[in-house]
Amino acid sequence: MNKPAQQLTIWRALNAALHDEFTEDPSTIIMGEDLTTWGTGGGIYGVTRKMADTFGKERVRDTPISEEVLISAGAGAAMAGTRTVVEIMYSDFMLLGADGLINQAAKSRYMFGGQFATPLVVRSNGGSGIGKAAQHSQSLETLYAHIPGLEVVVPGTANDAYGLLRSAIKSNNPTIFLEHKALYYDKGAVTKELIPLGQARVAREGKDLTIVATQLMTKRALEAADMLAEQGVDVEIIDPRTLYPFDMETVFASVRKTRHMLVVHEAVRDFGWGAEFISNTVQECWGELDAAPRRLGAARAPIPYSEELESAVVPSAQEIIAESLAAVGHRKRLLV
Amino acid sequence: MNKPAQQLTIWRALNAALHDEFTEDPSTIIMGEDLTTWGTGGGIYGVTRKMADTFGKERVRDTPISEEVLISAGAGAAMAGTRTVVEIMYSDFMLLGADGLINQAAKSRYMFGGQFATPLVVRSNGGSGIGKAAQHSQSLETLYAHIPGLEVVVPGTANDAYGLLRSAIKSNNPTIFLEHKALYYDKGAVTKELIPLGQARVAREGKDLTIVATQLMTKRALEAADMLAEQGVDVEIIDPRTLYPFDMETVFASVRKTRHMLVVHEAVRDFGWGAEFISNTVQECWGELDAAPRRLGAARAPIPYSEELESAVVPSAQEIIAESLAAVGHRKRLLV
Amino acid sequence: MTIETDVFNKFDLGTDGPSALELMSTIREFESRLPGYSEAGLIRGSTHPSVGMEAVAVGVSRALRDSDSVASNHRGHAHCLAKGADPGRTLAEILGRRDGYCGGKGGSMHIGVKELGILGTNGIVGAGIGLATGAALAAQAQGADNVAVAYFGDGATNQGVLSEAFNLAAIWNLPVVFVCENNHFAQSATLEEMVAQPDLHRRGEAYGLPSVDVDGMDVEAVSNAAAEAVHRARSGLGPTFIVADTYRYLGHMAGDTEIYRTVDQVEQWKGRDPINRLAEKLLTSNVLDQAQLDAIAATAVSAVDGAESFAKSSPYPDVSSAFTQVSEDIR
Amino acid sequence: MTIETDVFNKFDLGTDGPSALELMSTIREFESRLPGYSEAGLIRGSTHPSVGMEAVAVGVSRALRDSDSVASNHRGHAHCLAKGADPGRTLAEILGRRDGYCGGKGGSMHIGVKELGILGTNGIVGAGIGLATGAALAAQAQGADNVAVAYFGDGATNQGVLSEAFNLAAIWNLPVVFVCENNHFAQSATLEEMVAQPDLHRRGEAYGLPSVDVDGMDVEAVSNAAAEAVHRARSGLGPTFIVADTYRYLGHMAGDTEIYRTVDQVEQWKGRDPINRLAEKLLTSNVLDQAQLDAIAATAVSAVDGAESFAKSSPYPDVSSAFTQVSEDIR
Ligand SMILES: Cc1ncc(C[n+]2csc(CCOP(=O)(O)OP(=O)(O)O)c2C)c(N)n1
Ligand SMILES: Cc1ncc(C[n+]2csc(CCOP(=O)(O)OP(=O)(O)O)c2C)c(N)n1
Ligand SMILES: [Mg+2]
Ligand SMILES: [Mg+2]
Repeated sequence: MNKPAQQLTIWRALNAALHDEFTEDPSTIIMGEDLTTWGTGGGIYGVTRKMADTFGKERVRDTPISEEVLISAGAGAAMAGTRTVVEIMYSDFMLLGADGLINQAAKSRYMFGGQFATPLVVRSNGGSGIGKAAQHSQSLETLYAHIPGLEVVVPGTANDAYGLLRSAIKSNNPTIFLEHKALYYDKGAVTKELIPLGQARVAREGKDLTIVATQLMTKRALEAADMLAEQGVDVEIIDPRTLYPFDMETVFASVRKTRHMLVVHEAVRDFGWGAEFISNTVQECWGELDAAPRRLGAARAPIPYSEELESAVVPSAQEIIAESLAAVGHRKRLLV
Repeated sequence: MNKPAQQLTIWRALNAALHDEFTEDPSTIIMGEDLTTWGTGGGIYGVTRKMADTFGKERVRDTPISEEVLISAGAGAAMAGTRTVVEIMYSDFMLLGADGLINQAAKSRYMFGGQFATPLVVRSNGGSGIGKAAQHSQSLETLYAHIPGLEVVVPGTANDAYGLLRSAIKSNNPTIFLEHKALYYDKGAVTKELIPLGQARVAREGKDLTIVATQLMTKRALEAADMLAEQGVDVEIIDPRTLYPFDMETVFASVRKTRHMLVVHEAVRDFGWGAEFISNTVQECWGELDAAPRRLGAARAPIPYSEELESAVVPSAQEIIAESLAAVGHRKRLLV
Repeated sequence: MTIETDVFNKFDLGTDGPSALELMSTIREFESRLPGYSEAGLIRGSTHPSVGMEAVAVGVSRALRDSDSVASNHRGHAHCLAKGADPGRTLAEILGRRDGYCGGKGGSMHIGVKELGILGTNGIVGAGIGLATGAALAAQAQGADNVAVAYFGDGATNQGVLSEAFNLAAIWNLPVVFVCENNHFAQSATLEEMVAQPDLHRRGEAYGLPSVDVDGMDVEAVSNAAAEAVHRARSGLGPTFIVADTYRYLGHMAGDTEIYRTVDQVEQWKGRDPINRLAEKLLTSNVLDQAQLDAIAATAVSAVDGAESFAKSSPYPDVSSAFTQVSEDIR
Repeated sequence: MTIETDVFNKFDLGTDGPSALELMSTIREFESRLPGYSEAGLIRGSTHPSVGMEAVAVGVSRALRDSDSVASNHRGHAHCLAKGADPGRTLAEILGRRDGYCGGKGGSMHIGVKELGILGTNGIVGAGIGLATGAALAAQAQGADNVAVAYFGDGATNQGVLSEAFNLAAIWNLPVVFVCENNHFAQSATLEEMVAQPDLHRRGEAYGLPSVDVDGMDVEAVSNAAAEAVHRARSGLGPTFIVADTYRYLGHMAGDTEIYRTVDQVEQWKGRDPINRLAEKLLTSNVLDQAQLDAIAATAVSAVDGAESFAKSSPYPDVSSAFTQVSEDIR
């Protein structure tokens, strides 16, 4: 029997997922900077709160500032049979461990002919919106989605955060788990059920336009959808939740119904993951689309510091509305 | 007056570009592993041959195996006014310097409000085909094309190699210059003219299908085109040559003529740069396409070692033919 | 060629003391106001004040010229101000204003000043180390006698790039000075838990660099060590590693609960305060009298008052600027 | 708890000598044939033979169990064979055959053997260091008394990850032994030009690791140093750094012009040949007579003959395997 859903913030949902998974599986460890000594003892956004008290300092480790070895040692520990979670304080810093992720962990199963599993989760946060500027605000999920052997998870709700983090830790593949720094305090109902990787979520049903979006952009798309409804455009919103494995079937089904498509992501638009979704959809649903699919993504610019500039480079609800109208062909009714 | 074109291999063309640029601009330096002491004294593929003899050990430097600092110091030297070329032996190793490229060099102009130029070129080679296996054969150009502030150059002919390398060194932006390891010994006419970044090349004119391809895939597309011609399909081949800046206009013009499109790259198909080209084209040329654009890219797998396996994961001329026929709708006439 | 390595410009209490005191006092005043700006919502994201650590930046910078380069870290305002950055334009950047050095695009962790050779404060712990090494390489390759300084914390010494930079600088004799501000914490992590060999200078020695420990709460000591290192670098004798023992009085950044240290410890370190120590020395050696000390303190306050009103009255940047300066010739 | 750190299993010429000789001889024979395979087109890409360096892998491995982990580098066949890998399956991998340990997907630079704890030879210089550190972490976290060994060259000591791993292993007391095979070259780069402080063991010391130099051309010396280090690690006393002085007789890889060294230098090092030295010692101490030595040499040759015919007769892998084993549950 399912327990009744609880209302939790995303950081608490993540914290609960860690506690539950660490209780269930004693072969799990977690390490990262300032995990137990910062704030009230739970890392920079609280996600590891009380982990050390509960599971001890052997399994919950504060580390030096050495991202490269943290990630490669995480890969080595995972290959040696320990389910390893590495927390990287901001996902921008994961680039320091790119060799461990891309050249080692991602390839370890394949290169060695399937002998090794590498149950590594690298948890971090991406996204902008809180003034952290160019080196603490990137949305780099596309880079990892392009790498064979990696799984990429981008949860946008508390329930998804819980269910997907547990699945990510259980996965025998290396997984990049990217939280969103502006959403940690968002609340939602959490059922505490596992959510398999590779299953999109229909965040809103509608019949006129399919919007594919993740994390903060899902939220903005939902806002936009309310306003669009008033203008007679009924939007369906698909949150892929994982970029790899990716659930194109849910997108295809939606697009076949709505015949219009818009992808919105906070990652830079150019060469961002939206292009993959569009290319697949165009190839699969050619003849079932009434207009060209459109994309919104961050401008081709680093994330600036000053507030208005930061907002300007990332898609807003207003821009989503405008692009949605363009996507369904209501160019004339464009709001500004 | 132009000098007559010379027939040069790609490595020689690159070597000539370095010599000419270093002669013209004394503020240039180059550094990398085994640059002057390997082979007959020109680095792993000969590209820096006689550079040290001509320009001295101050400007042409053998380095320790320290990719991270090579790239970040390259960025620092460039910010301090020295045009810096860093040779990374294989582009897979550039990941060790991902912070220097993505968090530092790419953002230095923008973050600091336009004060600094960062004339850094990171030269390396990508691509498969010679049995170098999973960690020496990747085609990672898409990762860099996604990063605002970086330029990405992927030359496929001796003439392009020469003209683009000189432009890359002259560029005041950080540039990722990816040669192809299986093409170094390919010969071609070199006019020794600069080629601006951001200009595609029409590698073959045709009227039925636009194939967008780079490097080894351009070669295979040209082979495929000859065979397709026999079947009555007249292929136009566009080699973008630079992924950023990217010349969509040339692609649009071609697609408007042929009404059919196929992108072929050696990078992994999933989330690869082909999706960007297709998404842009679909949005711009909707209604001018007679069929869904198609993509070919490497399988979602690391590059395996054994020869037949290596060939299998990368698009072949046969696969290009098959996809071309699918793209133009001749599914029945598919060759195997 | 013989190079007189001991002929460097020693700190002179009479001539260098008053200006060092004023600069440290200005930095102290500047940095002390930051938490208030954060609380008032004037600063977004993170800002890392260096109150308590003033002697390091001020001591090091005495030996530097405008044409020398400095690569800093997340706790970098002092490095900028000591190198000559204008407090008003620096603060304007921290507040995200148009008149900030970077037009508000950078913020606290990305303050660069090209004409002063400031290659930026930096949001990536350890990253400035590579940039400074590169600036030193540029100077050497161009035959200029400029030097470069990398400032970084004890926490950054655990980033691999430092060992790579040490080695590269040592084999090439690069004109770079590596300055570690060892304030004993990396965010909430203590040095004792994060290293097994706390004599950090041994890391420099292991790669062949002359490496010295210096009292980072004594501007004179820092200044002399830095002047010698800079002199060596400028003379073609290569890199030096300086480890300055110091302490930050405030939290790592706004919102720091500081559960990782005791109030006692903070108070003990305040007993070694670099500003008080220099002021006392100037007083007891009769370089300055109390009135002059008070005047210097007042000057510092009014300099920061000026900076504050300049910064606060600077407008926010035009939104269109968000889309420019990504690449040259490419919008 | 007192731990007797001097109670480790010392190399005994009588019992350990003959098997070490045989293993070194097999590795020598195995590696010596590689250039021929490259020339014959049987090996694609790069292969890096370790002829001359046999004493290191053989000496280190005596102290290891199957459940211990080893992370190797590009010059890694000896590390695998010494850890117990079958020469036939190892060679089959190098030749890209179905019966290779990785089904021909890996090749020379990616040979992993899970049941022997071999976390792979590695194409990225320095990368094995992090993997071994992680395997040691896994052992410690699981409360197992397994240890991990990282093998890497002198060139790899300039990769930043080594300093990070040293520090992490030291503060956590990880059961890992870092083994540097200092063969004085990194591809064509000489150690003298690439480091300013050639006493590489100082790098370990700077991070708090017990660090020793050992004659890497003497299997007994390596073996004892490694046994002590492994014993320390297994007993919970933490990491050790061993620098083994050695030399490779062949070029870095097929096609190496070797313009960076003299024939004389190579010949000099051959005078310290680890196989000859051990053979002589066994002879003079009457452990083995000449006939027995000859028999060992012959056994090595026939073992490699067997491996060669096994590998050559193994079919190439099925093309469909190129698309499998990327991820679990995901084709
Ligand atoms: C690569 C990277 N890792 C982690 C962080 C988060 N972080 C910012 S400052 C800091 C502590 C730095 O300590 P230290 O180098 O000693 O400098 P201090 O703050 O003490 O001046 C950390 C962990 C970061 N910005 N960059
Ligand atoms: C990160 C990285 N950089 C460069 C190379 C190219 N490379 C392969 S082996 C080698 C030399 C390694 O020297 P060392 O570590 O001393 O090992 P040795 O070959 O001497 O055994 C180089 C530069 C690589 N494979 N990986
Ligand atoms: Mg510190
Ligand atoms: Mg070596």
